[in-house]
Amino acid sequence: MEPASEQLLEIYTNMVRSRAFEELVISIMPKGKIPAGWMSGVGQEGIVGALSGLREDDYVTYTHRGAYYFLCRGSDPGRILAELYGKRTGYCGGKGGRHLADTKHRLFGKSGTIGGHAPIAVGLATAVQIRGEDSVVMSFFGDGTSNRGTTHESMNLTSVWKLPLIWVCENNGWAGLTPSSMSTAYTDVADLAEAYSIPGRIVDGNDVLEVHEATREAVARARAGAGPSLIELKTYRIREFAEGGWFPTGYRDPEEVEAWKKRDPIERFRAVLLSRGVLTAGQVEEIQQKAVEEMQVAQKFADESEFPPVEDAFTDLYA
Amino acid sequence: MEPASEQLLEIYTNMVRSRAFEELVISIMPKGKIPAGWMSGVGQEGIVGALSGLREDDYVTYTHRGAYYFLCRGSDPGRILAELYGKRTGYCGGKGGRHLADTKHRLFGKSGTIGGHAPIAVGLATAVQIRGEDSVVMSFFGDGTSNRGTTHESMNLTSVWKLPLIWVCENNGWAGLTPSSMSTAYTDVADLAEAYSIPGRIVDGNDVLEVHEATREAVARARAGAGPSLIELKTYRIREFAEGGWFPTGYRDPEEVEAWKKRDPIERFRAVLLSRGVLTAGQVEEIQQKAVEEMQVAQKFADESEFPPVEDAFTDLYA
Amino acid sequence: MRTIGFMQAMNEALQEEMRRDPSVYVLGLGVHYSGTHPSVTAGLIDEFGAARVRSTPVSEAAVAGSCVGAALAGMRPVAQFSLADFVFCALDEILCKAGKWRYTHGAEGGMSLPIVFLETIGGYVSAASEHSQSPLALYAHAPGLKIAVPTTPYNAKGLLKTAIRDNNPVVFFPHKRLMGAQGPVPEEDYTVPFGQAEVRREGRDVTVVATSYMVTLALEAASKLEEQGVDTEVIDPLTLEPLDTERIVESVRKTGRRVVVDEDTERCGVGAEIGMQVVERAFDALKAPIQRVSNPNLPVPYSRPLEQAVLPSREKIEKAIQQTLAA
Amino acid sequence: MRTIGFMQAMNEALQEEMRRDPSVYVLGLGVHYSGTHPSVTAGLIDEFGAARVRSTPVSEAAVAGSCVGAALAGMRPVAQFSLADFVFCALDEILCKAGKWRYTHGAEGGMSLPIVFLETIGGYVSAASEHSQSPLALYAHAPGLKIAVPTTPYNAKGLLKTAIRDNNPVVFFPHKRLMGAQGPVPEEDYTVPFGQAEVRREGRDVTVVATSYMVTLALEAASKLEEQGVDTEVIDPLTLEPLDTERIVESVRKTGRRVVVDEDTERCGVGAEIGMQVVERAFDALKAPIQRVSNPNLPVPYSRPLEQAVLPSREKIEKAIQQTLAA
Ligand SMILES: Cc1ncc(C[n+]2csc(CCOP(=O)(O)OP(=O)(O)O)c2C)c(N)n1
Ligand SMILES: Cc1ncc(C[n+]2csc(CCOP(=O)(O)OP(=O)(O)O)c2C)c(N)n1
Ligand SMILES: [Mg+2]
Ligand SMILES: [Mg+2]
Repeated sequence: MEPASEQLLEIYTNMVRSRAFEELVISIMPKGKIPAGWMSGVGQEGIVGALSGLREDDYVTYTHRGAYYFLCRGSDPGRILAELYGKRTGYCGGKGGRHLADTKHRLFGKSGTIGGHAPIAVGLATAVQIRGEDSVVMSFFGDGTSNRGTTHESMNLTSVWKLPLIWVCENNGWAGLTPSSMSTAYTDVADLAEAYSIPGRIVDGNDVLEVHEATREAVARARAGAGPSLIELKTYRIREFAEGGWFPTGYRDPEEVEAWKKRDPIERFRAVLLSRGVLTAGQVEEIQQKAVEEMQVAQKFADESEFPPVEDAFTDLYA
Repeated sequence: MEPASEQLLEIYTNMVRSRAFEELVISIMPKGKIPAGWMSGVGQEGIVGALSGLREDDYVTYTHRGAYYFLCRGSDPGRILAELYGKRTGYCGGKGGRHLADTKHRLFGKSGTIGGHAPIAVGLATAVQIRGEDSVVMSFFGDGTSNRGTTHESMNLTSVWKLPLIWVCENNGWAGLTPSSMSTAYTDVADLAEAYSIPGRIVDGNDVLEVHEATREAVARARAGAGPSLIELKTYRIREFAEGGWFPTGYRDPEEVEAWKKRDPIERFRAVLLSRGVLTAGQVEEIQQKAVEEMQVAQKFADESEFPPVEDAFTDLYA
Repeated sequence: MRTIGFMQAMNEALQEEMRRDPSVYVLGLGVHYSGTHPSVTAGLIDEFGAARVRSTPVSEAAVAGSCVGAALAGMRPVAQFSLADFVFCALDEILCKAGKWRYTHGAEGGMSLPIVFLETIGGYVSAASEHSQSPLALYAHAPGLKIAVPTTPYNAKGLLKTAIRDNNPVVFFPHKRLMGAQGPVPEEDYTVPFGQAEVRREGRDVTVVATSYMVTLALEAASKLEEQGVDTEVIDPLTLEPLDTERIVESVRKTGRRVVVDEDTERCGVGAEIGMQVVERAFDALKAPIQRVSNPNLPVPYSRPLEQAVLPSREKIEKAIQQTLAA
Repeated sequence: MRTIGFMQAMNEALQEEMRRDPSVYVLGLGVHYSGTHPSVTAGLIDEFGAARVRSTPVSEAAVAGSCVGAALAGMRPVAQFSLADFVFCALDEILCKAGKWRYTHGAEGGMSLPIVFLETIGGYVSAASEHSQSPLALYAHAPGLKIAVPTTPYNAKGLLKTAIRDNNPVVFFPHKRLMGAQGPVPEEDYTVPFGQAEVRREGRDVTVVATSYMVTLALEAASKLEEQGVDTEVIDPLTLEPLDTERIVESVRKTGRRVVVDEDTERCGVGAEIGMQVVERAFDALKAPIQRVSNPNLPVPYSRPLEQAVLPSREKIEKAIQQTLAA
């Protein structure tokens, strides 16, 4: 089932907003206002298709890369950026930085160790199951993260307990400097699904509609109490591992990067929507314009926010 | 290829010796001479078939259960028992206890955490590979241990690095009080082999010849540099989780236990050997007798050995 | 008052808190067991069912981390790990996630992490180096975790209830050698507060601070020394975070001499911390250097005589007390 | 003498030891990198090939545990983990296997475990709670591990060579803020011994013991206080196990006053241990209570002003020195 036009537009808009946020961060980075790095999600905005099938009362655990999770769930880019600046108005009051959270939107925080969020996702789903609710948990992870033992322990547990959880692998072929071929015995992370006796599916991660359709099915399954699934999105990170200049470059074949740039998920989706008449050239312009404006407002908010007072360092350890 | 008669007899003898050792420990246990528990391998002696294909310069990592690894590799049961008593003549000078080692026979010690030996096996195989030797590593693990993240990280690594390692799963269907069905998403641990792109095979773990044949193939493969494999032995532990009385009983269906007793690997192999004329009734008697005598000697040795002097507590931390 | 066992006391705490609050659930290896063998979780499954009494695979990291997730979603998980030794496989989850999550991410929205991690500690049972650890300092060193170390059936039950009701992660450490203890425990609901040390024995001459099974040994030493006219005060902190430094300092101000007994390895141990806190706050009152009785930085060996040589004993505590008195 | 960077010093140590001894190999995330970006392992793969320079998956536990296995089989692995924060995923392997294996199992056969674990520590770079830890005490508390904490390119190279040649597991902790340091390093082969503290500044009034980047801050504080006529001795232990207690005690006997600076969380930290050792051995020489400057048991926050509030600073060290002088 195709999403309705309205939802298609929402998906497109969130992709554009995600990209606009990335471009904002990239433009700010040289100014030194973001003291640590940022892991850019440029090129992986197909992920929006997975997020768009979720309800407000669903939970999401997410990776170190990109802001799409936040923007799709309703977070304010101004507060995200303020957090990256270390300002008091940020979602973590400046304490978390790029290990962002937005508690109200059930985005509880990034794990500093990759693979650390997998058990947390299991716990969220356990809570849902014990209470007999029909929320689901969507847990994103990278191909590199699939090599962590916690990923496996957690997948096994979700299957044994039939938890309402959708594992979504963002397979961009690289973990830092390391190509999958150097680190990973399975070509497709979806192969793990079979091992853990759950449905697995591989989709073109840069085809947002395919992503949406596959995850929608998995969400429905989980919501109905039929247990977890694993969806693997084949995608690519266009930027370097991290923004901020502290990481080596030049380890990838530039042709590989160029080839993937041609498969830009936003451009592809735009072409589809234009050809189907869901979107007009004017709307394209307008959506882009609004996204840029939103990010300008965000930047102003972050710039004008105050740093936290020193006393804040001594609060919030215990509830 | 069938093993030669001589090797068949050796396998049979080692199975009988393993059982005799277990019976010795069981008989001693109530006397309180073994201060901690012992995990009995009664019923799992089919494992001898895997061990019998190895060379002296191969490495073995092993589980918390059974003494077959030691007896097949040439360890002295007296020194094993002395270690269980905490005597100075034990293989670890009384410091290791049931976390036994026998360095000379390349049995470097049991990990106290199950799954802890899997990365160690990877390291042994890495050493072999770097030096360009043709030793192999055989790494045993239980079905419960297959749920540990380290097992997965290690299997992935052996596959990616094409290490000379044979994973042997002793699937006895239980991890302590917990049946596999309650803890494990895969019915067959061998399913993991496919996920990690290595050959996997399921064998009747109580058919020692089948075990031998399957592992021999995998050893040959590893020795030739063709990489790791996974062999799953379907077997059963006849005794309770541990000897020593500190563990609950009565959680298994007695009929299940009885059914497996009928599939005793030693009896089955004996019948085969007798019917093939490789073994005579007289030899059966003699092998049994010798094993019992060997264990009596072992007991005497352990009984008569001294406890370590207090000073020993303060040695051996650093090399 | 009736007398019950240590494990039953813990079992009752779990049962009563699960009745009181539907968000409490337990998980761990073999917790589905419902037979008569004594166990902390025995029989819970009969009353609360498999949804709230969840038997887990041997996956300590996933189990510990799942508690963080469940707590974030409003549950109160109690994870039973049996030995603390096994939890080394889950330290990223406990030290870096449970302990730090609220501080790092929880500035708004009332985030709380009400989790109890049950980890049995201790040697003296010939279980060798990987089944005999008492890693109290490892957890005490990490921010954001509360630490309860029960010593009697009474305080085991009361502290466990407090732990379950606390909105923060609590690591709860029963000791192998105390699990068989019997003691008076009221039938009615009660709790034992965190951060209030118990004076297990009053005395004038020397203060001994001891935790867990070390309290038993310290009391034995104190009795022995009484025969020689030495009057020992024995303080049992019950929780290491929060730590009742005030009570300890008060005692040292009275006696001027202090011994701290800790089964854990000495270097950077709880003994060092309690010692330094006394130095920082009652330096002027100290008449002699503080003595530590602890494992001299060795793995715990298996063989009985070796284990005795490494771990604290009544005799070693006596000797330390005599030394501090002689100084 | 030529001047080189801290990372290059480490890189040279690896290169020279790999040339010297074919059993040395390195493994870790991204160690196959051979470009010009500064890195501890850059370019090694060009000389030694992929068999001895092994890029690993993100599988810290398997990587750390594999070092134990390889060492048992006679190799000398050097595992590069980048941040110490990531190694919480492998603590069972390092604390319970590497640290205890020889003691538990190695009574015969000459078992040794020559392993180096490289773990970068430290805050002061706005990396937030899970990328800023300095878990020195966590390792110091565990038996069987040696601990090297380099502070200059010179001692980084020399200590790393000693670590690689040592027959025991060594945890080697460079600091993020020292990685960019430049300093004189000889061309010829040399080592820096374990267990010998360096007196980084001689002084009569007060002894400051500091490790890692804290030495830099302590030296700054000492310079500042010199203007006020305070003569500070700054001792850099270089290794925490073995620890040169003698040198520290000797200094305290001279000055009678001591401050210990430690970036790690304070409770059960290295500061507590060094403090207690001084109390135990030089109680009579102490003219004032020992002062600790360390993280007051909080996760490291991201935002600069908050991070400054939590971590030691030059100003806090100055204040502590002044306080101990005033006491
Ligand atoms: C346990 C752990 N090890 C290493 C790191 C450092 N690290 C951060 S992201 C990353 C690569 C992750 O690769 P992948 O999961 O494929 O995500 P991607 O960056 O490709 O989106 C690594 C190694 C970490 N954060 N945690
Ligand atoms: C990390 C860890 N968790 C728990 C334990 C306790 N434990 C010892 S053996 C065992 C069951 C193992 O099951 P399996 O691997 O199937 O081996 P089996 O006992 O059936 O031979 C458990 C849970 C342990 N030793 N280590
Ligand atoms: Mg990736
Ligand atoms: Mg089993």
